Amino acid sequence: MDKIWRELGLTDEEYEKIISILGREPNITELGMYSVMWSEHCAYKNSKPLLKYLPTKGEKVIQGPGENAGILDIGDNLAVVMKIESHNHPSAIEPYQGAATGVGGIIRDIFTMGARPIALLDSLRFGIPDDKRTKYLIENVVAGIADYGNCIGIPTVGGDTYFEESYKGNPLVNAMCVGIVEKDKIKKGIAKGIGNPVMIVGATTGRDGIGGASFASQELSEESEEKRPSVQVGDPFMEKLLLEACLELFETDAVVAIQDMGAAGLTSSSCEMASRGGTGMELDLDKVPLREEGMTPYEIMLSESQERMLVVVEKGKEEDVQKVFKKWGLNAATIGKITDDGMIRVIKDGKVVAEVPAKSLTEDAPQYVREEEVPKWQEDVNKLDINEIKPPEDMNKALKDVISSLNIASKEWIYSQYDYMVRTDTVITPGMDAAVVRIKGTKKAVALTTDCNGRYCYLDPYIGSQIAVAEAARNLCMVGAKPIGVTDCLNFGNPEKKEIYWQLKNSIFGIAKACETLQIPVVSGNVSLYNENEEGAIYPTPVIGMAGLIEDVSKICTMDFKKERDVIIILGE
Amino acid sequence: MLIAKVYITLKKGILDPQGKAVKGALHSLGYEEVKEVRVGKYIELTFEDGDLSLLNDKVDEMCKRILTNPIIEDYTFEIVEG
Amino acid sequence: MLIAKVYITLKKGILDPQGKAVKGALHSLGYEEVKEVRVGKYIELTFEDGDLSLLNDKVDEMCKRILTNPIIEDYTFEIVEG
Amino acid sequence: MKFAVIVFPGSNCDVDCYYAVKDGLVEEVEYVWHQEKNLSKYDVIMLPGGFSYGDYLRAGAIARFSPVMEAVREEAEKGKFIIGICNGFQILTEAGLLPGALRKNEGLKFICKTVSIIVENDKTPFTTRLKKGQEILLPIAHGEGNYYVDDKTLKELKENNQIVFRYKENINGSVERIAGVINKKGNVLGMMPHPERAYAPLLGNTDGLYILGSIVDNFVKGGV
Ligand SMILES: Nc1ncnc2c1ncn2[C@@H]1O[C@H](COP(=O)(O)OP(=O)(O)O)[C@@H](O)[C@H]1O
Repeated sequence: MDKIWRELGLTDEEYEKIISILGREPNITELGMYSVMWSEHCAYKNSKPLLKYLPTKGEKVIQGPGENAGILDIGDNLAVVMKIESHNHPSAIEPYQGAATGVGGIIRDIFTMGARPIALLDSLRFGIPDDKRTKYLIENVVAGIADYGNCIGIPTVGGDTYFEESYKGNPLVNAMCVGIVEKDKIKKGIAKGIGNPVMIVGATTGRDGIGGASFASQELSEESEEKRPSVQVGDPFMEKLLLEACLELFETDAVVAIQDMGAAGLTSSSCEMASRGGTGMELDLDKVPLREEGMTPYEIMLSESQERMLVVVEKGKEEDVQKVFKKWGLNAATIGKITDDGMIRVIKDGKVVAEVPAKSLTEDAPQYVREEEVPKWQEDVNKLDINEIKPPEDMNKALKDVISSLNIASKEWIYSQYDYMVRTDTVITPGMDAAVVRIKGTKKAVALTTDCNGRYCYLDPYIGSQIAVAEAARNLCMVGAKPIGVTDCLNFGNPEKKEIYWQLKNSIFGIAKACETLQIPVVSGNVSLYNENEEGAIYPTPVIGMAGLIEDVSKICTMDFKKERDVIIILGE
Repeated sequence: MLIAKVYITLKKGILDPQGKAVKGALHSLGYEEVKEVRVGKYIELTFEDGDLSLLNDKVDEMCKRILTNPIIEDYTFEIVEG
Repeated sequence: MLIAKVYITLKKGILDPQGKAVKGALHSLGYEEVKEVRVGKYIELTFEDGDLSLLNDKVDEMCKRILTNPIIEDYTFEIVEG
Repeated sequence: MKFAVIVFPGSNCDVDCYYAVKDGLVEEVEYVWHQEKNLSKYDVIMLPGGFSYGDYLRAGAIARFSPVMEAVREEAEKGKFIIGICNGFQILTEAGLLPGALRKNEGLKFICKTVSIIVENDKTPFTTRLKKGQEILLPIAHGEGNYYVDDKTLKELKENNQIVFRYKENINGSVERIAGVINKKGNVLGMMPHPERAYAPLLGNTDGLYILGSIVDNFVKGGV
């Protein structure tokens, strides 16, 4: 086929760059690996130059952006692990499985770091639910999140939900997970120790979601219906076993490094781990437990089958790993080893079928600083003069209208489908400003929230994003917590369009400014671009997930009025 | 009375966690001879008597529009006298 | 290869909320002619070739022991060449 | 006295049970892996909530074949106290240790909230801290809690006073709003609501201790 790289979402220049790295034309497997690793989803090629403006340092920060999740020190040898991630594109196509696997993915990011996941949150955006498709999306996204979180037994304690026309064709499904880890047991994805075996554990590998990462980096169109990868199906039961097995495994000293296989599967986990460790990796695909027959190297390297992990094991301790996984009824297969030459070398049927420098897949990914332009609509949408609005005549009706409007009304019909109590640590349940999850065996608790009003960000991305950060921080303070860290999910349209790039940039600047002012570092995050279809882009939606620390859980505060004759005071202006 | 029996299965290649779990259970009970298990849905639609070939098209349409999720599921159906 | 196709339905008289929901959905789309909907399970078990009548008994046993709950469910099955 | 909390693959309220006993009752408690074949050293056996085997096929359908279930049956016959909560209840019905079956909620959705439960039988070793007709608040969290029994069995349940709890309101479609039943012998209780999630003031609810505490009271008196 002619110019096949274009089919895979690579530009001609990017293809030339691959040739110059390899000194030859890539074969199809190699091309596939570059195409996913250099996609926006994996490489952040449009956003990385902007993300560096976010403040990521602070005295509590143990791990900032760059790993599977961010880590914050909360004292007493404990740390909070947190991350948010989008699963917008898959959810637009298959809402139930898309949302479910989004939850599954973010949970893996947390326990990969050695942490026990203690809470989930979900941030959802839909169109106005007056048509069948939107209702279908809402029902199924909520059911997908519920079924996955409930089954695996991690409480879904909060989130936020907005309905707005701009999300109609591009619903947003952002899932956040938070875990607790003992500081000295943190695990990372840094592949070290030449000769150490590499194992794949968990589920078998099938043809699911091949090319999902590059798919998530394109606008949705009629055509994408055709191109869409075969849908990944979540298996929360399998992930529950994987979670318990991994945490049990971490109690042994067998694990050198571990990373979950999310987008771009084996390709991303192998090259990212090798690249961080300054090592290489040799992988024998004949040893990968497959679910389907006749899978090609391309398919195996790009498969996004869920509930799998790549583990680098201390040499000679493979048996220990086998033993733990056998107890939980899971696969654990040695599929390769760490090498010293910095190459990802893929072998199938005894032959090398791909050989590329690990770092070229990660660090050499192209970065683009795009052109920006203030959108033409900006002036129009900001014309409103508040003084021109007459006060409503019937205040009672106005109040009713407000509290019954979609975005203000209670979201209990959503969160009552989520088991928010399992593990019996949820001391403030959904319905308040922020959820509070205690840490058993200590007096501490963490408070959690997600916030973002996309309308404000549309009107002014810089100010709107600051408002999102400020709202999250306020929500945490209201329950008695001190905000300690942010994980952000930047949902925007197509950054190749100047107006969208302008929004993205100003939004990031806004978050940065607010976080600096409030001294809350950003420790992890996710970028989801191309949330746009023929009818236009979504409102810029930089969802802010925030964690706060409560030193003494007996001092929390809830928002209900407690008793008669208590005095009500309004603080602030 | 006519009854349309609709059989819905997951598409080939789509992971079937239920089938996997059931297969595991059957094996552990000693039914090792079971090579594969797929779990799907079975839907019965009851109609008054009517034109069979018209009904055929109708049921097909229902399958496509609402009974199945064409992204992950395949279906077949038959119509029998009830 | 032999394939056992197992059809599981809720017993007559047991309320089927899923069926009710599907019926409601069909009616709201204008398929008023659907009188009743029952939603059940469809399970495919794949075997190597073997003695059909032996297999018949085996599958029946599996249905009774694990595939169905006799308190609320009925089943039928057939075995076909695959 | 010593409690066992059985852990099936996919159990997830094992933790809830464990801490309710350890911190709520301040009694001894251990997790027991589902492969265990001998439960004789435990005084009370708890089958926790969760999604054993993903609840694939039917809730509790696969777990009931776990090796530990033979031991549960033996201890049940000996008269030991056994309590199945949520998924544990589903497993006990699938195993035939309790009558009836649990179907999908009538509304087809998972429901998580705290609801009013009415005590129907205060003579069981699980309810002596309660009064017949008393209303308590307990969390529920289930997708398949819609209890079913046929008319004949229902009649038997009533005759033998085996209905222990009812929901105040019909929340999931259960026959006669039944939320919990006990076996004829009176030592095996199954219930959908979660007493083990209501054991601490910090959680805003301690009503679960009426039930868990009754077990302790009655054990001290020598059991059934
Ligand atoms: N998708 C959701 N999942 C879980 N909880 C949600 C979701 N949407 C809203 N909530 C919960 O509903 C409550 C109100 O949410 P929200 O309207 O965002 O509050 P506010 O704007 O007052 O901060 C919060 O407790 C929040 O966690």
